[in-house]
Amino acid sequence: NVKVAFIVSNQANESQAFSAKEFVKYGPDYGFDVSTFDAKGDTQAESQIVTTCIAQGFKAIFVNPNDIRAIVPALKKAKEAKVIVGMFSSELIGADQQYRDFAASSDDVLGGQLAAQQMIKAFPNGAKIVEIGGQAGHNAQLSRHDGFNGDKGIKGSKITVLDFKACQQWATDQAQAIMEDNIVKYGKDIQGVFVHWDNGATGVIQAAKAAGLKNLFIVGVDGNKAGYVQVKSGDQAVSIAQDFTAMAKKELQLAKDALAGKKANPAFNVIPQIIYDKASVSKYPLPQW
Amino acid sequence: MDTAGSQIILSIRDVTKSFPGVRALNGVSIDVRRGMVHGVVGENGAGKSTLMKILSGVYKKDTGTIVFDGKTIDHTTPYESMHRGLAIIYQELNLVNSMSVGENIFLGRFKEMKGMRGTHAKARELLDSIGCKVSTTKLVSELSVSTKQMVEISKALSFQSKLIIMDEPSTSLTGEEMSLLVKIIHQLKAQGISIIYISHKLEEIFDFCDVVTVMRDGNVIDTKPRGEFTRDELITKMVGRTIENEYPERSRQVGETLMEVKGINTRKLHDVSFTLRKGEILGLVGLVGAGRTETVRAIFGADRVRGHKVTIGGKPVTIHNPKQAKDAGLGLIPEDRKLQGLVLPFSVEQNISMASIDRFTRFGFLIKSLEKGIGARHVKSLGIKTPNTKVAIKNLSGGNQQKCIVGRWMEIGPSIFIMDEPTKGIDVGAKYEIYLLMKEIAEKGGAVILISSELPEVLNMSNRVLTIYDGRITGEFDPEHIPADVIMRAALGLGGAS
Amino acid sequence: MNNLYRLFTQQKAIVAIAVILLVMVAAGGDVSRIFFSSYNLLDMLNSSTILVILGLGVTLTVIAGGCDLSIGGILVVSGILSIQLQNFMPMPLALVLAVLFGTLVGFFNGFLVVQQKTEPFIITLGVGLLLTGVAQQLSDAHPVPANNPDFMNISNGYQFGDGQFTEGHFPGIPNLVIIMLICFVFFAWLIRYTSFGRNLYAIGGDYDVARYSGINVVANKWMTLVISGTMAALGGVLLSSKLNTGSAIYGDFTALVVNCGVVVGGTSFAGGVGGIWQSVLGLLLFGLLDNAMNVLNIPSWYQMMLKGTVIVAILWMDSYTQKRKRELV
Amino acid sequence: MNKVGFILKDYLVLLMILGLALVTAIIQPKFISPANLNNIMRQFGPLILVALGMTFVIVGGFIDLSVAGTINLVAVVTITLIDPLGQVGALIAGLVIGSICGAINAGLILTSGATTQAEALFITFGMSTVYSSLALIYSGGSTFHFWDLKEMPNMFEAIGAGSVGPLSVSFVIFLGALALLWIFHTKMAAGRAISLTGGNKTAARLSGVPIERSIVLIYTIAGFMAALGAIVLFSRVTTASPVIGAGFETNAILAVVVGGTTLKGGKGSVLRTVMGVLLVILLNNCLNLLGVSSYMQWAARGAILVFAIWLDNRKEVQGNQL
Ligand SMILES: Nc1ncnc2c1ncn2[C@@H]1O[C@H](COP(=O)(O)OP(=O)(O)OP(=O)(O)O)[C@@H](O)[C@H]1O
Ligand SMILES: Nc1ncnc2c1ncn2[C@@H]1O[C@H](COP(=O)(O)OP(=O)(O)OP(=O)(O)O)[C@@H](O)[C@H]1O
Ligand SMILES: [Mg+2]
Ligand SMILES: [Mg+2]
Repeated sequence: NVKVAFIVSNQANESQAFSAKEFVKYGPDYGFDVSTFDAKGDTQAESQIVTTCIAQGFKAIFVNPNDIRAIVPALKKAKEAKVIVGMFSSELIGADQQYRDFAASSDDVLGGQLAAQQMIKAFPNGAKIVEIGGQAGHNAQLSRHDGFNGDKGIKGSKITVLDFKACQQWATDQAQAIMEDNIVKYGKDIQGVFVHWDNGATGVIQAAKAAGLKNLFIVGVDGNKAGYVQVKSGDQAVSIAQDFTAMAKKELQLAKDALAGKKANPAFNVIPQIIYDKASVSKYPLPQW
Repeated sequence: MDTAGSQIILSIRDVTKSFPGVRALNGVSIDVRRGMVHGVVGENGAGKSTLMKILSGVYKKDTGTIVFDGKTIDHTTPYESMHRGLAIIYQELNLVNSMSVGENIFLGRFKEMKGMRGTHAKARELLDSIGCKVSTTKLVSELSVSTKQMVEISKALSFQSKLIIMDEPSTSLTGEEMSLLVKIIHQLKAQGISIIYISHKLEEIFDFCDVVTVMRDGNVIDTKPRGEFTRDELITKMVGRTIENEYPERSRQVGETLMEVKGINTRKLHDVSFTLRKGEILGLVGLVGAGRTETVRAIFGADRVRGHKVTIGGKPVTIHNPKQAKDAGLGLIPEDRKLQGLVLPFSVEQNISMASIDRFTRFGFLIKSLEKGIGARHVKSLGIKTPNTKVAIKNLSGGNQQKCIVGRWMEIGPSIFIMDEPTKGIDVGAKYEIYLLMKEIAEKGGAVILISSELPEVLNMSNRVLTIYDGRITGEFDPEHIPADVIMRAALGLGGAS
Repeated sequence: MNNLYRLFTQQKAIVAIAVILLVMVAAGGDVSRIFFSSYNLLDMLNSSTILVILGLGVTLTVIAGGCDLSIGGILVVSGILSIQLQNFMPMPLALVLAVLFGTLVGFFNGFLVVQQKTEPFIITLGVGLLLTGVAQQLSDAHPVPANNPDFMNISNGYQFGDGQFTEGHFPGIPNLVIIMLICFVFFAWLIRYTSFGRNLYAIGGDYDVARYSGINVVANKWMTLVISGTMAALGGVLLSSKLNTGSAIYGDFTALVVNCGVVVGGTSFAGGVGGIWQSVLGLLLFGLLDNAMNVLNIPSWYQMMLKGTVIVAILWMDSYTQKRKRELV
Repeated sequence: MNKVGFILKDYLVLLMILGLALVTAIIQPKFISPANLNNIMRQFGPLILVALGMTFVIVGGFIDLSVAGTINLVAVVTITLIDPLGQVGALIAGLVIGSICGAINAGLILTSGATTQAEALFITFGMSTVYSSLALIYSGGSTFHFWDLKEMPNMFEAIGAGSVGPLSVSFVIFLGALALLWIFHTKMAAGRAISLTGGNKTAARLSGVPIERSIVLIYTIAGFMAALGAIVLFSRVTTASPVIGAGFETNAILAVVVGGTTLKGGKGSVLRTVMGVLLVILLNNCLNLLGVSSYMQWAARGAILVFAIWLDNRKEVQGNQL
C-alpha cells in the first residue's frame, strides 16, 4: 500500500477525530496506508508537520488547515517535493490554489448560506435573530458567518440580526453564556438563532429552556449526533449536516487518481450538505460522531 | 585623642523618619569627623539601622538636612551615595548568593573592572589585603556566614570611600577575623577614612571607637569621645536604666541525663555524639562553619539525616522532621531570623503563636481569643516593642523580631531548647532577658543547647561546653573552671581535650 | 563518573536530547534514515527558530527574576501590523514599525512590572490577553494575507543554496536559521560580556542587594522587558513572513511554551541562574521531540502525554537535584 | 491614613464592581432586571468553584495550571460513569478522580522538593497536558451527551439548571463550598497552616507546622474543586467534551489575583476570590449587554484586568513604600 498522511488541524475537535478514523478505515480500499498527524490547533505546528511529512516521503497528504493562508508556504514546499496535496474540508483561495491538487469540502460558506435560506424559509415576513459564532478567527467560523450574512445569505431578506458574537473556543458553555446575555437583552424579541455548530446549539437550547423561551428557531451546522438528536427532539429546528465519510472517500479517490497521473477535474469538489429538519431527519441514520 | 580638631565629613541635622505606627527617628543630629571611628550604640529599635539606611539612600528621610563631604544630600539613591564615597555594610548580609565572590565584590561595576578577568584579579587583591583566602570564583551560597561577612567588608573597601558605615559587622565573625577587622579599621583610619561603627558588643566600642553616640527610641541621647564614657554610664544611657550584671548567675541544678545523641554522620559531621542533662545549659563552641548548626539541625529533623540515634528521657525517639522534634519536646531558634524564623507578612501575634497552634485548636478549629492571649502574654513578658500585636512583624526591629521567635517557643515550653545565635543583633537589655529565660528553662528541669559566636556569652551561660572542630567533637569542658584559652584551642582543633 | 552525574543532573535538556537521538538511531530503518536526513534536520532547526528567537528575549527577563507571558500577544499584533502597514508604506518601514510596536509594549510591561512593582507573571498574562483582543479587533478575527513575495522570502528564503531539496544536493541555509544564529550570538555576548548582562544575574539573584550595590535595577530590569517585547515582535514579523499571513490565533500556544522551554533548559524562574544557550537547548528539545514523535508516527494524544511527561520529568529532576543537597526547604 | 483611603485601597475591586454595575445599569436598564441577576448568578457556575480551589494554592505560595486538564478528565469520565455506577456513584467517582489528580500534583511537588511557585507552575503545566491527553484518549475525542445515557440524569440536570427557591442549584453549591472553605481557611488550624506555608515555608517548617500536609491539602482541594467545577460545567451544558476545561486555569488565576490575593503567598481569602470572579463575570455581562463586539470585549477585558491588578498592586506598594 502507498503511504499517505492526513493532517488535521485539531484532533481534539470531534469532527476531525471522526474524519481521521474514516481515513484510516477506508484508506486500504483505495490502496493507501493512512497515517494521521495532529497540529493541535497550532498554525505553526501544522506547517511544520507538512514539512515533516515531506521528509518522511509520504506520496500524498490531505490537509485540514487551521488557517488556509498560513499553510500555503508549507504546501509550496510539498509541491516542490512533488507530493500530492489534497485540501480536506477547506479550499485555498485564488492563486494559492496552484499549491494543491484537489480539494474536497462541504463549503462552509455554503453552509452559512443554507442556514440563512432555512431561516428565510421559516420567516418569510422577517424575524429578529441572533448569531453566535464559533471560535473567533477559525476558518469555519469566518466562512459560516460570511455565508450567512452575505449575498446568498440573509442579505436583502427581512431577517434582522440583533446581535453577533463569536466564542473564544468552540465551547458549549461560552455559547450558552452569550445566549443567556442575549435573552436578557432582547428577551422575547428573539425569534431565531443561528449558531455555528451543533454542540454550541446544545448550550443555546439550555439557555432558552432555563429562560422559558419556547419556539425559538435554532439553526446549527455540523449534523453530528448532537444536532441529529436535537433536531429529532424538536429542540433545534435545523442542522446543516456535513458528510465527512463522503469527504474522506472523495479525497482518497482523488489521490488515487492523481497518483495514476489523472488530474482532478474539477479540482474543488463540493461535498453536498444535508439538511436535517424535523421532517427529514428520521430518514437518515444516527451519525457516528 | 584629638576628637574635635578634624574636619566634619558628615553632618546630620534634625532628621526624622516615621514608619506606619512608629516614629523611628525623632530629630537626630550627629556629626562625624574625618578619620574617626564613630561608634553608635543603642537598644534594639533605637533607630540605628534606619538612620544608616537613610544615609545610604535606601529610605527617604521625612525632614532634616544631611551634609556629606560639603554637599547637601536631599534624595539620594544607593548608587549615588556609593559614588559620592559613602559605603555601607548592612546589618543583614547583602550578597547575591547565586554569584561568585569576585562578582559580588564588584557588583554593578563589571565595566569598570574591564570584564570578568579584571573582576577576579582585583577581587583577589582586595581579599588578600584583608587576609581572606576564599577563592574568588566560589559561589557565595557555598560560603560560611563569616566568610560572607569578610566578602562584604571587602566590597565596602573596594569603593574609594570617604565614609564607611558598618552596621553590626561583627555578629558572625570569629575572633581571628575580628582582629583582622580591627586591623583594617585602623588602616582605614590612618588613611583619613571615617567609619560609623554600630555594634551591641561594648568591648568593641571601647576597643577602637573614638567617639560614641548613644541612641534610644529614635533620639540621640549623647555623643561623647569614648574616653568620657564609662561602661556603666553607656549601658545606662542605652537602656534608660542601670544593669547590674551582663550575665545572670549560672544555674546549678544539673540532674540526670535528659537526651542522648549518638552518631550523627553527614558529609560534614563525623560521629557526633553527646549527652544533655536536665537543668543544664550546654554550649557548643566552634568556628563559624565548624558544624554546630548542622548538628542541631540534624537533631531537630530539619535536614535529611539518617542513621543517628536520639533518646530522650531514656526512650528512643525518631525525629525526621521539625514537627516530630516539637512533639518530642524540642524547640529551635534558627540562626537566620529573616529566612528561617519569621513569616514577614504576618502579624506579631500570628508569628508568636505559630508553633503552638495545637494549643488553641479545639476539634481542628482555632480559638482566636486564646491566640490573642498568647500573643499579648509574650509581648508583655519579653518586653517586645510594638504598637500592638496585630502589626506585621516585618515592621519590628531585628531584636524585637528575635524576641517574638523566643516567645513562639516559650509558649510551647520545650524541655530541650536549642538556641542558634539567639542574641545575634540583640541589645544588652534584651540579651539579659533572654539569658534569664534560658536559665528559667533549665531550672524548671529542661535543658538548653546554646550556640553563639560570642565566646563570653557561651562561657558565662553554659554549665558545660563542647568544642566542635571540622565536624568532630574535640572536647568537653567545664567553663567555670577551665580557662577560655584552653577551650579556644580545642575549638581551633589544636588538641587539649579534658 | 562524577562528571557524568553532573551532566545528568545539571544539563537535563542535553541528556533528553541525547536520549531522543539514541531512540531515533535505535529505531533504525526508514525512521532513522528520514529523521537524520539533512532535509529533516535542517527543517527541524528551521521550525524551532522563531520560538528560539522569542526565548532569547524571555531568557533575559527570567534571569533578571521576572518573566514575560505577553509575548504571544505581542507576536500576533506585530505580525498583523507588519502586513497591514505595508498597505501604507514601504515594506522595510512597515517591518521596523511592527517591531517597534513590540518595543513599546515591552516598555509598558516594564513600567508595570518594574516601576509599578506588579507581579510579572500575572500582569504580563493580562497584557497578553489584552493584545490578543487588540489583534482580533485589528484583523476582524480574520487571517490577514500578505501579497508581497519579498516579504514571504524573508523567512522562507535560503542563503548559500537554492532551497531545493533533492538527494545529495545541499539546499542552503534557511534565512531564519541565519537570523536566529545572529540573534543567538548577540545575546550570548550580551549576557556574558557586558555589564548589562552581568547586572541581570545580580538583579535576579537578589533584587535588593543589587539595588543596594548601586546597580540601576529599575532601568536594567525594565530593559529586559523592552528587549523581550522587541524580540517577540521580531518573532511575530518573521512568523507572519513564514506563514505569509498574520492572524490573531498564532500566539495561543507561544507564551507558556517559550517560558517553559526556557525553564526546561535550565534558566530558573527563581532568577539569577541560567543562560542563553541553555534556553536554546530547552527550546530545541521541544522541536526535536515534536519532530521525532511525528517521524515515529506516535498518535497525537499519546504525543501530548509524552511531551507533558518529559516536561514534568525534567522539571522534577531539576527541583530534586537542587533540593537534595541538604534540606527540604 | 484616612478612612476613605483605607476603603479605597482595601476594597478597590468592590468599588470597581459597583462602578461597572452602575454605569451599565444606567446605559442598559435591563442590567438590573431579575432575569439578568439570575443570569449572573448562573454564570458564577463552574468558574467560581475552580477559583475557590485555586485560592488555596495561591495562598499556600504555589500555583496550579493543571485544573484545565483535571476538568477535561473529570468531565468525560464522570459522564460515562453515570450509566454503570448510577448518578451518585459517578458524582463521587468524579470528585475522587479530581482529588487524585490534585494529590498527584502534590506528590510530584513534594517528592521533588520543589518549594517555589515557578517550579510548581511548569510541573502543573506539564501535568495539565498529561491529564488532558488522558481525557482525549479515554473519550476518543468524542463529546458525550446526556441523551446518550440510558436515562436522563435528573440529579445532574438539577445541578445544571435547577433552582432552590430563587437561587440556582449551582449557586447554592457555590455558597456551600464558599462557607466551608472560608471556615476552613480562617477558623481551622489546617487553614492557618496553609497560610503560614505560603508566608514562609522554611520558618513554618522549622516551627513544626506541617507544610507537607499543607501542600497535599492545597492541591487536593484544588483538584476536588476543579472536579466539582467540571461537574457543574457539564451539567450546565448537558454535554462533556475532552476539551471542555480549556482556559479555566488562566481565568481562575486571574480571578483570584484580581480579587486581591497576592501571588507571593500567605495573604488572601476566598471572599476576595468571590469578588474577583464577580468582577470577571460582570465585565462579560456588562460588555455583552452594552453590545460591545466580542473582539473589543477581549481587549477591554484584558485592559480592565491589567488595570485591576495594577490598582490592587498599588496599595501594596504604597503600604511598603518608605
Ligand atoms: N521597614 C520598616 N517598616 C516599619 N517600621 C520599621 C521599618 N524598619 C524599622 N522600623 C521601625 O523603626 C524602628 C527603628 O528600627 P531600626 O531597625 O533602625 O533599629 P535598630 O536600632 O537598628 O535596632 P537593632 O539593634 O535591633 O538592629 C523600630 O521600631 C522598627 O520597628
Ligand atoms: N552551601 C550552603 N548553602 C546555604 N547555606 C549554607 C551553605 N553552607 C552553609 N550554609 C549555612 O551556613 C551555616 C553553617 O553551618 P554549619 O553547621 O556548617 O556551621 P556552624 O558551626 O553552625 O557555623 P555558623 O556559625 O556559621 O552557624 C548553616 O546553617 C547553613 O545553613
Ligand atoms: Mg539594626
Ligand atoms: Mg550556625
